Amino acid sequence: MSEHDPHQHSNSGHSDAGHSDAGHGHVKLEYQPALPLSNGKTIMWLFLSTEIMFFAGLIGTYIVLRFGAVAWPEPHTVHLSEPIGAFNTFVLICSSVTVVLALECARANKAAAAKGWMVLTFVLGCVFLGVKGYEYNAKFSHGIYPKLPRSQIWEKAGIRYVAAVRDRLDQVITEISTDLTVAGGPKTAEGRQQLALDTQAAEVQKKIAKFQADLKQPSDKTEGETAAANALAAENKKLDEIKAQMPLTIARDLKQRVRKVELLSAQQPALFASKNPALPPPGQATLDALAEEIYPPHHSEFTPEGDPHAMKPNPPEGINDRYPWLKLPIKISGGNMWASTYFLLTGFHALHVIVGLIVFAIMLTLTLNASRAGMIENIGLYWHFVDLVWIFLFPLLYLF
Amino acid sequence: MSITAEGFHAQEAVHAHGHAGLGKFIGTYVFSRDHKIIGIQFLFSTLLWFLIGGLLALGVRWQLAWPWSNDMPLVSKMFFAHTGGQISPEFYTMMFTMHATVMIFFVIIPILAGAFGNYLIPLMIGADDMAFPTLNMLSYWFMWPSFLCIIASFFVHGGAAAAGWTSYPTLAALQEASPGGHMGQTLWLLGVTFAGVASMLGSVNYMTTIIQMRAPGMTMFRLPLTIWAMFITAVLQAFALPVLTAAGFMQLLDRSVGTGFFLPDGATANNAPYATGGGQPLLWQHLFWFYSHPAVYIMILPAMGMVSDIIACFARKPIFGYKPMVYSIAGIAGLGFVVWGHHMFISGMNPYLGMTFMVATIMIALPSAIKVFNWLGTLWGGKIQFTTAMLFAVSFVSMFIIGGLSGIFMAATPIDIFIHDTYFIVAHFHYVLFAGTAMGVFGSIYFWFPKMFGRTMNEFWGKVHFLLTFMFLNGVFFPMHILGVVGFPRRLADPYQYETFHHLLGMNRFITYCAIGMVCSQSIFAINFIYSIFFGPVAGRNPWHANSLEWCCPSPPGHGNFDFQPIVYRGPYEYGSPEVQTDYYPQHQPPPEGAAPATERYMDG
Amino acid sequence: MGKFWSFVFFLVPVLGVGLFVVAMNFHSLPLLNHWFPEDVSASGHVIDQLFMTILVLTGVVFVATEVCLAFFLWRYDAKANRDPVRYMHGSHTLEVVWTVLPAATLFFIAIYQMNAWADAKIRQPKDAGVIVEVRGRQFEWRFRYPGPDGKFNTPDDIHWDTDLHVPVDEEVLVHLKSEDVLHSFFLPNMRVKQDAVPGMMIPVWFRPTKIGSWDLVCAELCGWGHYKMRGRITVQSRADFDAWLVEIANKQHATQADATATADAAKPAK
Amino acid sequence: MSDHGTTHSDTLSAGAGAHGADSHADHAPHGGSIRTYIAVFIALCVLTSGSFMTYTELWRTHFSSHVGWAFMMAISCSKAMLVILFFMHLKYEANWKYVLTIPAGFMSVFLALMLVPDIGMRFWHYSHERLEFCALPQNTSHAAPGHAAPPAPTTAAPATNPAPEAPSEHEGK
Repeated sequence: MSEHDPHQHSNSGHSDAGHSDAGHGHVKLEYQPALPLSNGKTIMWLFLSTEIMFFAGLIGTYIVLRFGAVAWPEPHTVHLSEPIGAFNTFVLICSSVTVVLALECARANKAAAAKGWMVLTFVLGCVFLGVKGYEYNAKFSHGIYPKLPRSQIWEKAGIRYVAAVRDRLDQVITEISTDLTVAGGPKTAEGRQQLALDTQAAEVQKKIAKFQADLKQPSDKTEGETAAANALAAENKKLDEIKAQMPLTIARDLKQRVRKVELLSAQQPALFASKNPALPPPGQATLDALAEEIYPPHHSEFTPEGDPHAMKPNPPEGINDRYPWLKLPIKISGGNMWASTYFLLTGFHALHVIVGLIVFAIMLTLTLNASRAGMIENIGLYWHFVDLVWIFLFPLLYLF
Repeated sequence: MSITAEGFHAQEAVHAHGHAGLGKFIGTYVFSRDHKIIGIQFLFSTLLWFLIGGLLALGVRWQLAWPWSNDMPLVSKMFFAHTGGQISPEFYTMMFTMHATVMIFFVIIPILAGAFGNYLIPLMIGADDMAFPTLNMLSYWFMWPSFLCIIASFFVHGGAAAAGWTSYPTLAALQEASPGGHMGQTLWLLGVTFAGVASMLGSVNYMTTIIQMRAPGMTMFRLPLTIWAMFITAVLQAFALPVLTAAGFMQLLDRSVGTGFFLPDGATANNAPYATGGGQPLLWQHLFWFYSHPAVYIMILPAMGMVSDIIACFARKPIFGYKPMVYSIAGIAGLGFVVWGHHMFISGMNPYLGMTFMVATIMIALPSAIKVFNWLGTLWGGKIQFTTAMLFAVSFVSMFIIGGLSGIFMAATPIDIFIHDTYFIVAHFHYVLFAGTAMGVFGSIYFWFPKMFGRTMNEFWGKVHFLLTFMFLNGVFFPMHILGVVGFPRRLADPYQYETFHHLLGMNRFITYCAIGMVCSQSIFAINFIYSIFFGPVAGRNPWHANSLEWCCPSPPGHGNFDFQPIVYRGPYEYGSPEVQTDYYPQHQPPPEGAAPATERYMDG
Repeated sequence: MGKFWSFVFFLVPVLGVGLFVVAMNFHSLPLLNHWFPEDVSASGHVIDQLFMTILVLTGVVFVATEVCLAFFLWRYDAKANRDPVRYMHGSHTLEVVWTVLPAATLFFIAIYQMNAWADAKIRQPKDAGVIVEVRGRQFEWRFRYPGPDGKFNTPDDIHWDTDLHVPVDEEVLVHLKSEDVLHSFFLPNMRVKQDAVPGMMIPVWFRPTKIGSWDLVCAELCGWGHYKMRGRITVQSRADFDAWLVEIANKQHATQADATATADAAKPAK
Repeated sequence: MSDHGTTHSDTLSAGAGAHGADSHADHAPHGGSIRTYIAVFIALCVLTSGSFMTYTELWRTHFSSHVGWAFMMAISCSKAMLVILFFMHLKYEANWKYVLTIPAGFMSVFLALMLVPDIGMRFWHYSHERLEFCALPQNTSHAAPGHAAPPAPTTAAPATNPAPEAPSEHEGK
């Protein structure tokens, strides 16, 4: 909404007693003196107060949900990096300074300098978004995002969690197997990759067969044989490489995992026999072990007596890290609520940044002399507000 | 005071002069930046939606009078052939959901703030237009995606939203929970969000205009009460609406992305996978009512302001207690922010919180009472002219008394335990919103019609319209109090299967007959309205001999509104002033030479 | 015409009060039985009396203001009224009077009913004769009694649906829950209403005083089948109630045994 | 509008008339100097690193998390004030700033506060079924007497009705 403002401002700024276009009324009206502000600045401040309420709704929601929740994930469990957050804070603060300097230059009618500061602001905004995108990617790649149907992140490992994991595995197996047999070629990327690799593998195998046949031929044991043997070894290696890439292998691995889960169910009948309340409750330890195998928590507990550097630099890999495409349900206490609020707050903040950048981009096409100072001031107010929101979001999301 | 007869066509002539062609027409009447055109666009759009909302209400009433009947005239065969002519329970829930949505978000709020706000604010404060005409145009055109979403939702798979206009999760947030829960509910949320953005754009613009663009001499305490009400309404919207927008986005994300703000762990419906949200269904109710309670004042404050103007004008007497009126509007707005919890007394909210909300809620009756007493004070000792506009305005007062008093029952928490979600509450808010606001709006249409179109509406048919509407609306809504006392629940497609409510069918039929009568009698209004635009008697600048600034410009006002620089010398309610010969004393009329400066007179000295 | 219109407005208080008076009288036709449903609970009369108190208070204000309005319209009709307009802008005294008086009354009303609210929602009874878990789901009511051990979530829990049985003259404590969407547990005859919220356990209590069977209504929109989410409450003597409980417990054990047998039979086949 | 700089007495806020007319004649640059901005910038950076300190082990070994929260919020508020006062020039504005910012600030805090007793403390009222789904409460000591503390979920058997393998069993009709 804010981007209307600069356009409006030109004809309804402080010289707005009447509208400048010619056909507009016969009389140029005068008005009662009111606030010592241009209309543009007035409406910008009013708009910002609505924005305050908007973010109050969002941040208020975060606060009450967070403190009303029984559990909340540690930042490292959800791959949240405080230094990156702090860096982004720094970037936004810098951009706040540059935009205010652009305003000062414009007021002093130094258009070139103003333009320079404005470019810098724009670049800083882009850096902020870039870092944000990097952070998002870190979450997405670990399967941390809200997802429909609502089964991505689980509060805790329970029987329903196991059921969800099994459902997902079944689904993956069905997907892959139907994909491979379906007429008209596979539908998913994995399927297509599989098909391509299959064809490749078949060709390589043909070659190998040929080499093997060649080797069996009685011939002068000369360089040719050694070359063929070398070539065979090379082709065999290639085949192994292809096989290593093959989703089928993964599917096989998957089936082993499924079998593992089923084995678990055989060992721990109580785990799955929820209907019989007479049985003792399922061993939480077993369930936790399973959950950890899929997605090991990235501990970052600081304890007064413990060594702070004990934080594992390379956290253990789980199934989800090794095969991210599996998208198995993962266990993070309070994780879904965390992901919901994190993406909501940072997402809306990023949207505001994007809107600001669009306006900056438009401003960059103009000559930023004293006549545009009001315009720069308004977009600056908006930009400072965006900065302000981040000032609260950073500690709330990263450090609490 | 020169009264020139300048008709509706004069304005057209001005615009048509030298610019024939479609482009000019679109620029002038479609994508117009002129606040008057935008106001009239809002008026036409909302009146059209009023019709749609009314017909939806008739459908609801039909089901309650003749449950599962398959012989609705015309409609059965046209729309319900697939169910054998019956209204299906799914469709019933959609009907009342959409009735409320349409009436609230597309009729009452835009007709007050959009139509009258746009039309009257610049005229009454002496400005040539809004502070930001383009923004103003956008606020109208932002309504269109919203209109389209709501219209489209009737035709998508599963039908329109069917979770009530309150859209409570988990019913609204779980896609599987209701038949309209797929696309319809999503469209509903989008529609409401767009309407919210439109209102928000409008409200910041109104505030800026009122603060910055008043005519010389027009101090804040010389503003007509209409403008005060519009101003406070804009404040309410600006502060409350963003919270609903935020909540709306959250519900949208819950539905489409899989976040869990309003979904507790383990929630499920209709074979859906378990939700793993960790959220709170009650959170939505808090955020929703944080907007929607102030919104009920958004839905009535402008009507209160306009009614004050009409009553003062036709009682030919200054408004009684101008400042208390202003303070009570502000008081309603202020208290309106701290009472939202009274919608949630039995929702499972912390009962201690319920107690604080009860006290605040009961106290909000106070400013409303002050307003009613002041209106009565205005009537007292006047010279009352029974024009159609006045009749509607007086009926607003009369009906608002009922709506206000029945609110006290709901505010009392123990009583609310019994009457919550019964027809008592239906009666209450229809008395406030239909019998109150809608009657105020009708009165305002009759009152400002000459200014909008340069012609007056037919008074005789106006009075017939008033009498029928007044009778029928009381026939519809008053018996609902009794239904509520029996405990008759709202939103039930077939309440008669309960032993307790079995005998209430007769009264419901009576209500439905009255409702049919009420809808039919609006055709008188429609014909009168359209006929008068083209053939009504031409009105002068000031047909009602009113004081405020809009009556000193031509009817309809040209581009730029004023053909002279208005300067304001006094408040807008100087009727019957001894200073002048006429019984009115327009705000812009300079005081006679040598006259003593006007002083305000009070009963007590 | 002024007289006519004042008469129209005069009809509002007359007919309004008339309708309430007719409805209040249990035996007056045609509004037979159009008042509160029969109160069969120990505390329902509190709500009824509060309602009547407020009805009288608001009724007086209603009649007074509406009659004033009609009278002013009658008296100050421009056509008939020869007196000059009273040119005045208000009265500070009156403003103060009609601010302070309603404020005091309203504040009194607010304080007056706090106790009733606390009794209904805050002061949970300690001596509950029976505790029952009520769960709403689309579109039926389910009930669970704790069984002989007096604890929920144990094997001897007794399940039942649609018809809630409770003993007479004993405090009934309901643990209200919902499985899917919002529902509302509404007993018109006990003056009890409480929303059931998924994820929450909300206590509700009442003490029935009369043996019989009444409606249990879902009062919060819960989907397309909201209208058919109908339940009953059956109030029995303690002896009947205990007998009934034993009976359904036995029935349930029999079915459970069957089910276990079937499940066992099915397992090897798998 | 600023042409009318001499008579400001009639404004929305009664107090707005109090400021000197001359200080706002025209859009004279009433912001701070470049030096002020640099000073504010440095202050902001220092404050940010201050709140970032809570992340270090040194802080965590010495202070409880509650102290850290209070500290960070205090820092955030100071940073916000710096930005509002200097970058958004509110320090140099007339009294309208109070009319506009205080209600918005108040309402936003009020909204969050009113949600606390209901949503922020809601796990007191969790149903058994819900506790089954959520992780262990971190500190049950929050539960006040009079409110049922949530039962430890692990001690109870899973609910009788829901079965993971067959959610369809849940279906009503």
